[in-house]
Amino acid sequence: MRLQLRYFASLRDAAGVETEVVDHAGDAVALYAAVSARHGYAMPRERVRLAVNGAVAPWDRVLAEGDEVVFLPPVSGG
Amino acid sequence: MRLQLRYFASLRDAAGVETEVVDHAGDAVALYAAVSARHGYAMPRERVRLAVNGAVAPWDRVLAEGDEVVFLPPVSGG
Amino acid sequence: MSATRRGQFRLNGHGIDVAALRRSLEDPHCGAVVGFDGVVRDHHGGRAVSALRYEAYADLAEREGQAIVDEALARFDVRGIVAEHRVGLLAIGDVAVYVGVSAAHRDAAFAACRHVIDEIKARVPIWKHERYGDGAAAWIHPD
Amino acid sequence: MSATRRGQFRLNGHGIDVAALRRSLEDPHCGAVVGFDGVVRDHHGGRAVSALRYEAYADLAEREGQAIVDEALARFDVRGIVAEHRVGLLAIGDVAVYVGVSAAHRDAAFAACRHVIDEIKARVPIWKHERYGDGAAAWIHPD
Repeated sequence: MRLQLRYFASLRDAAGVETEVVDHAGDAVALYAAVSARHGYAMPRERVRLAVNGAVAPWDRVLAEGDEVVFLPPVSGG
Repeated sequence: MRLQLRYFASLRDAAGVETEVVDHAGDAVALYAAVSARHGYAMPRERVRLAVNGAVAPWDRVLAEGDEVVFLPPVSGG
Repeated sequence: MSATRRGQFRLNGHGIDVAALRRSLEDPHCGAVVGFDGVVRDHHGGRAVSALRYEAYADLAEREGQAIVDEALARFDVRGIVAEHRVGLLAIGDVAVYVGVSAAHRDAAFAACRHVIDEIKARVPIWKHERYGDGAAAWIHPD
Repeated sequence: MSATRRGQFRLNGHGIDVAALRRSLEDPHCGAVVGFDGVVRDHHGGRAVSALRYEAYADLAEREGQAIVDEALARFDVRGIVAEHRVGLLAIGDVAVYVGVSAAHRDAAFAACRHVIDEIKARVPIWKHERYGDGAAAWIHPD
């Protein structure tokens, strides 16, 4: 399925792009592993939250064609 | 000894005056009893703090000629 | 207390300028400012309040208020504390008291602000006189 | 949540007007307003900070921030909550975040204000990018 990825903060800097469209067959855990390997992320998945279509989602969320997926590194507002 | 009394809030309203000069021989406890009787105070001494010469003082504070004495009813600022 | 810490309590007879007090706390070292405004409400104990007056034993009130601020500066890891309390006639919605605290971190700022307003209410010789919609009036002397 | 309670969270790209937000909380039923300002400090973790930028995942940040405010309105006995968080480039001393809470009594106002700022810091997808006096820069991703 085709997924829209958006990147923020250190994960965007490491990716070097703000958005990507990827073709991915597995689940969100496998997607983060693939993206991490490709972009050389040092951030373990345990520190990252998943957001799908603008809402925080559990890591076992079933992804669907066209979903917008964001990996949220630890936040630092305030 | 001569003492200067100043009254505030409900104790002033009940006294009908802001200040008085009294001649008093006893301690502060006896002074409050005398003033209460004369002005018809309903407020028991246990609810009142003593201030002498602009500072809060214990009820066993020894009074001296010319002291300014104030009886502080429960405060309600804020 | 380090030389750069500062705190001030004042009685105010004309109107509390919260924005100016807030600005007086500005400090490049401070990441957190917590402010408390006590505002005159239109009711108290179920009765409609039409007017309110605060009376202070001014000398002692300023001394006691300053002592509270100084104690808080010594006890909490904060940089600045400003507090003002109105006296005289107030209208509904007027600010009766303001306490502002600046600190490097929010824990200390919240704790100190709460402490100072609690101590002001408990210790500073200021009394509230309320006039009610039905024409009655009373001095407030909490138990 | 009663119809007269109201709460709002917004991202702000140009400058937080604390006085205006404070005024928006005015309400004749409210005796207490507690405000928290988070201000850009000149240091972090022992290093001099020269510039700071906040980036947000805007859609989710506004939704999550509004959820935090709505939860606090339901949980605490308060009347109004306003919160704004800056995004973009900030200077030392700029207000990065403001949370204001009005309530009849100060207990609830303090508790709700503290809760909202804590939840904003924990949950809202906003990230801080710091540039230091020595030219280095870093995204802040707390453990």
